[in-house]
Amino acid sequence: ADGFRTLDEIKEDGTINIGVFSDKNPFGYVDENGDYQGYDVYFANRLGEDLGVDINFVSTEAANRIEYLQTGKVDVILANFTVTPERAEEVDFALPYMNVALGVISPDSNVIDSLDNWNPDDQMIVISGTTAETYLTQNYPDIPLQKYDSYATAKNALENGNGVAWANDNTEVIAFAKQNEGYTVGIPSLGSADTIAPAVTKGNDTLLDWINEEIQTLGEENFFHADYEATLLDTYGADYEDELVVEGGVTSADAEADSEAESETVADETEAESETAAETEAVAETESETAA
Amino acid sequence: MNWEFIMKYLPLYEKAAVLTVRIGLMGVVIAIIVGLICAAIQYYKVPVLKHIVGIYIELSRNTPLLVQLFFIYYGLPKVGIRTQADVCGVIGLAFLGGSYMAEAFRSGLEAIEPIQAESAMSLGMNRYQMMRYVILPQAMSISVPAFMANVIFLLKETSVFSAISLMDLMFTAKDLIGLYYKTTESLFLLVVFYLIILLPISILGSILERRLRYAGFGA
Amino acid sequence: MPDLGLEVLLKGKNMMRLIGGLGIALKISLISVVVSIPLGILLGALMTWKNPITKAILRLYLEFIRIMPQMVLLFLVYFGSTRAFGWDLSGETASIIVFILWGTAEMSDLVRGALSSIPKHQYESSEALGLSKVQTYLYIIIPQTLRRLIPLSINLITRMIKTTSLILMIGVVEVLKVAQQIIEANRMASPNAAFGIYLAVFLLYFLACWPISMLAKYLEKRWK
Amino acid sequence: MAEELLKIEHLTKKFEDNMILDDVSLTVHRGEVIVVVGPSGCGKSTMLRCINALEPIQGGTIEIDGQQISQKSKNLTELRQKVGMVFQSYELFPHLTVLNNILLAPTKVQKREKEEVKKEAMELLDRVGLKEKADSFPRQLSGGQKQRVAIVRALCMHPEILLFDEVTAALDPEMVREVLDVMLQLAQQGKTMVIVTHEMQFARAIADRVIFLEGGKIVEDADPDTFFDHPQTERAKQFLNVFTFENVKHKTAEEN
Amino acid sequence: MAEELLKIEHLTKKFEDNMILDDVSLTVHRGEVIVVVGPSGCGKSTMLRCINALEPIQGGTIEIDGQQISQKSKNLTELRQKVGMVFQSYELFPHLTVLNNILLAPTKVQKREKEEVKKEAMELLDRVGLKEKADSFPRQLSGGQKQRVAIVRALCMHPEILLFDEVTAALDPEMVREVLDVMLQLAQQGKTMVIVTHEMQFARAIADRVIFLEGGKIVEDADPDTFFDHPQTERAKQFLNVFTFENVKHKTAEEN
Ligand SMILES: Nc1ncnc2c1ncn2[C@@H]1O[C@H](COP(=O)(O)OP(=O)(O)OP(=O)(O)O)[C@@H](O)[C@H]1O
Ligand SMILES: Nc1ncnc2c1ncn2[C@@H]1O[C@H](COP(=O)(O)OP(=O)(O)OP(=O)(O)O)[C@@H](O)[C@H]1O
Ligand SMILES: [Mg+2]
Ligand SMILES: [Mg+2]
Repeated sequence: ADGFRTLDEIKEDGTINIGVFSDKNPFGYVDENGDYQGYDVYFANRLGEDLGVDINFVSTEAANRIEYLQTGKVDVILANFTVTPERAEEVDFALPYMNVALGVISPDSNVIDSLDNWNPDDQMIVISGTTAETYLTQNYPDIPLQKYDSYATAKNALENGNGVAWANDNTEVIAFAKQNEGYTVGIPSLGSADTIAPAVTKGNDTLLDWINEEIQTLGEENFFHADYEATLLDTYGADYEDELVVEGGVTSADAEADSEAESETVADETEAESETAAETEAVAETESETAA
Repeated sequence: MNWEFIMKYLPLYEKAAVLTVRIGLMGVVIAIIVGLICAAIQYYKVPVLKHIVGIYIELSRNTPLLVQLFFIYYGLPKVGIRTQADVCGVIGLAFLGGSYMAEAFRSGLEAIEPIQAESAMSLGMNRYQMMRYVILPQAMSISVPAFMANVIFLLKETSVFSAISLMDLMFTAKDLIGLYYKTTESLFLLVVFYLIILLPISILGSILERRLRYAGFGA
Repeated sequence: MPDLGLEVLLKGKNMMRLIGGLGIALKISLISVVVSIPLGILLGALMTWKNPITKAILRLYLEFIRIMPQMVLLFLVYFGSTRAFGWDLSGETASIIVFILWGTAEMSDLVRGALSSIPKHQYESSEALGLSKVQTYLYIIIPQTLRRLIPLSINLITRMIKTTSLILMIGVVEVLKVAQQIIEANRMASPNAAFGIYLAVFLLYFLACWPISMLAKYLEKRWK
Repeated sequence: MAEELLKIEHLTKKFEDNMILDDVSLTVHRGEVIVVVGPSGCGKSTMLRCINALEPIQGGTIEIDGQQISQKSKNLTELRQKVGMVFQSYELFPHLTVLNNILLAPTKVQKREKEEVKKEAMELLDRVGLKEKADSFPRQLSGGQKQRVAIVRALCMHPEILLFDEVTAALDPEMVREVLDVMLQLAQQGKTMVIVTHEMQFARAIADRVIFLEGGKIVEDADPDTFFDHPQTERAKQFLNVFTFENVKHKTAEEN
Repeated sequence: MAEELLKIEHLTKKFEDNMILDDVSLTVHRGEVIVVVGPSGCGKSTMLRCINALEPIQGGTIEIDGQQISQKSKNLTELRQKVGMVFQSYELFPHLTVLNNILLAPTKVQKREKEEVKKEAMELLDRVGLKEKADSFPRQLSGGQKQRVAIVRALCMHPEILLFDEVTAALDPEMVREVLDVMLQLAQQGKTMVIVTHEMQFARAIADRVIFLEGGKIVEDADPDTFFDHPQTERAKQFLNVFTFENVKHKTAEEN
């Protein structure tokens, strides 16, 4: 095949390779016993179970994810992968299973709540290959970025004061603020409201279709709510549950517009934004100049 | 191969190359100073200090630069010692390179037969004159091959700076792969730039080495 | 005294995981060295061939490998070659390939050096005793070359172990990556763990490499 | 006259275009001791190396025991076994013990019984005073001891003829003596030898014939008394002069 | 009798617990040539090195020109300039040309005019036959040439006394002769010298007095004729025996 394995080939082999983060608590990380844990991993485990194969977790970095799919090093990426049009040209996204936007976190001592009038001496921490990096590079080319290639190093850099703030998925920065004292999410929502979805190698339709069906089926048992309660509740509390979770591949916007689940997931996002924003205060109104 | 992409991001690589060379050379220069001091301490067998130097050399030579950098950049701030990424890079390179340079200089000094010092002394030279006119000029030229090898080694090692967010060549390539998914082009530029930086030094090194080995003094 | 990561280190299987990560580094270096030695000997011998084309190709290969940073080689093989040839390469396999390529280049140079350091009169006195060419190599030259080679190849192992720290960059979960995972999993409980964990990694590498380089030094002195 | 053991005829040897040995002819009979002397670079070492086919030759023939030897000889290793050679520099194999240095060639080349060779080796070592060094490594020996082992190693192959190339040049006087004494012993036992040396007193004492080589040519070939007391050529006289000194001290004493 | 230039009294020297020089006393007068002989390891080199304060001493005194010299002497570098020393191995500075090897100490240590020293150096080089080698580097010279340069280098410092430690031990016979001839010249010019050598004929020719050292003690101290023809001690007789050979060839000749 063209650098990927079809559904049948995976089943035959008995093992599926799933790329996840290993240092992004609480979405994908490794506990002290060496076991993978987190929201993404919970889902991945279920995929393996329903496929009837063993799972081989592959630890990825943000910047590697596309590369891993394109060179067939993994079958699926379940590493908090935000859906963007640029990425959709390189890989195939399945139905979404989480909502996300960008957020900026900074220490209480110097809260950054706007990106305008940026002090050129200050550096913004980002992780290489994330939507935050792409967004800031395109929309705020004058902000000096300090780039790291893993979550662990980026978080360390924030703690150590190597940059004034850290821009990333808001889910991630909110979690960080909740887990660590002394940090504030000064800008809770930046750019477009996006979704997070599994991705497969471009053209791997058999696997893509199966995952889409699976997500829809799982919606019937409210699987992702259960996932949230098992992995994210400790961090976010109950308040964020409806806001973050996308059940059955249907975003709230989709539900309202009653649109088709099989359609290109990216297409409908802009319509979704007002809806999402209205529902919460934490994920605030998104700016209108979205990347899409 | 997408030449448009290559031309577009060429300037980015140029900037990164400048940073690689700048930090690399700063590291090398400090490493030379550290190396000279350590070699002198070992050569003169300064009590206490020589043991400290010995421990430093073993620690530095038997651990990877990346781990040294991680410890300095991410670990030390936890006990209140903070450094900027570029400073950290230079420190790391100097910490690593210092021991390599020390070994190069020391073996240069030790390669000189004691009879050289003795004949200098029996000609009435004092310690300073002996060092200045007899020992150092010889030790330096004996150290040249090892020294050049170390310079190349240290410049190569700068490739790990990307891990502490320094925008060096390696970092730029990684970043462009992550941003635009143009793996082939990014890696092509990376190889080309490293060749541009390292090839001349390597050639210079082998010329110097050949001169010293086959011709010696008076070539 | 704030917690600097010692507790975290002792929690669960954390220590064992770090050591396991080091085990992977050791495994990769050992496999690479074991393969590199015969390949290097072969290449070192090929280098003495008169054929100018073989020579030019080998030189090009050796120079390229020795000039490129190992990290670049890792990226070239792991990402570049999978793109170019469409094969599926795990990070571990890619590292072994790179280390073998690199180790072979280094080894062939060591072999060349060791062979040329055997004085000519060793060949001659062996021949004068009536030993055939094969016997001369078998009983006189190879044993002496190996003696010079063994400490140097042991040294190569430590250099490889140190270089394995880079393979986290191509997604192999080794010591540093395990360290990051531990720090991350315990960010809440022990925010300063980075110090202790990275220090532990530093010491682990030292403990792995130091005895080996001591052994190399000892053998070198003994067999001088 | 005893049988002809070594017969060199019209030997020429060049390095590139330099004529190193120029039409050299020499016959050595069984039991004879030949000493070759001459200034540095005159070709003494080269001559010995040609006899052992360590160098290719450009003209002439070399016969050992009636068989021609050259680098192309089919039975080269067999012929070489008839010639024992000891070099100037300590050419023992550093990775083998003294005993294994000696045993290597007899057991591997001549395929002799290890025990038998060992017995012989120990006897020979005993005779040169090195029995207790059998299990030492070469680096644990002094220069003189190494050379005596090298001689034993050559002897143990039962060669027909022994070649010695300045075997004492790198030694202290007392060590020189140890080694020369062994060679004197061998001469007394009637071994056939060709010896290159700069020790003139020793040469005189041991030689049946002295060959004076200069510029790649044999300039004199005489019995030792004739050569040392009445050298025939001007060159030989000059050469021998190097080894004699005229007193200078009386002059200085007068000046005082 | 000429003035006392070097006066060693009750010198003792140990390496750790080994007594190397044991109560050695020796007086050298201006213009005298002393040759020191003795078996290897008897302490000859060590004695010379003590005279130049290259080794710390454990007892006794060494006086040069009336001034005591030791490693603690305040004016050590000045005293060392009165002593010229030439070693066995090539101790020329390999990174300097022959001329610069010679000029270094006179210009840097004695701060003399470069031109004046250069003129003198060229004259001396001429006298040892090496004028045209002035701009060569040491590695371009033969062993004998190197040693002659080393002698010139020492001479150019105008030392009161010259020490030679087996300066020909590593040389070929003809080179040995070149160097010894230079030393004979110096003796004729009345230079004060202490010479360690294994060349017995040369020793006899050049010495005013021969010192026989054994086990760190001076065993004999006599004029050369007495020492070589009628050694007083058993040890000296044994030592001299090393240099004489009895003919063996007649025996072999008979056997033939
Ligand atoms: N491999 C070689 N290539 C070129 N020339 C050589 C080689 N070996 C020896 N020669 C030259 O051949 C000549 C004779 O050398 P040889 O070693 O036989 O002299 P020798 O009489 O043994 O001198 P010595 O007394 O110094 O040992 C010398 O001029 C030397 O330079
Ligand atoms: N640096 C040293 N440390 C310990 N022992 C030494 C040292 N230098 C010399 N010796 C010992 O001192 C003794 C005298 O040595 P020295 O070199 O003076 O002898 P020598 O008479 O010059 O011998 P040779 O004729 O071999 O040159 C020897 O037994 C030697 O082993
Ligand atoms: Mg010779
Ligand atoms: Mg001595």
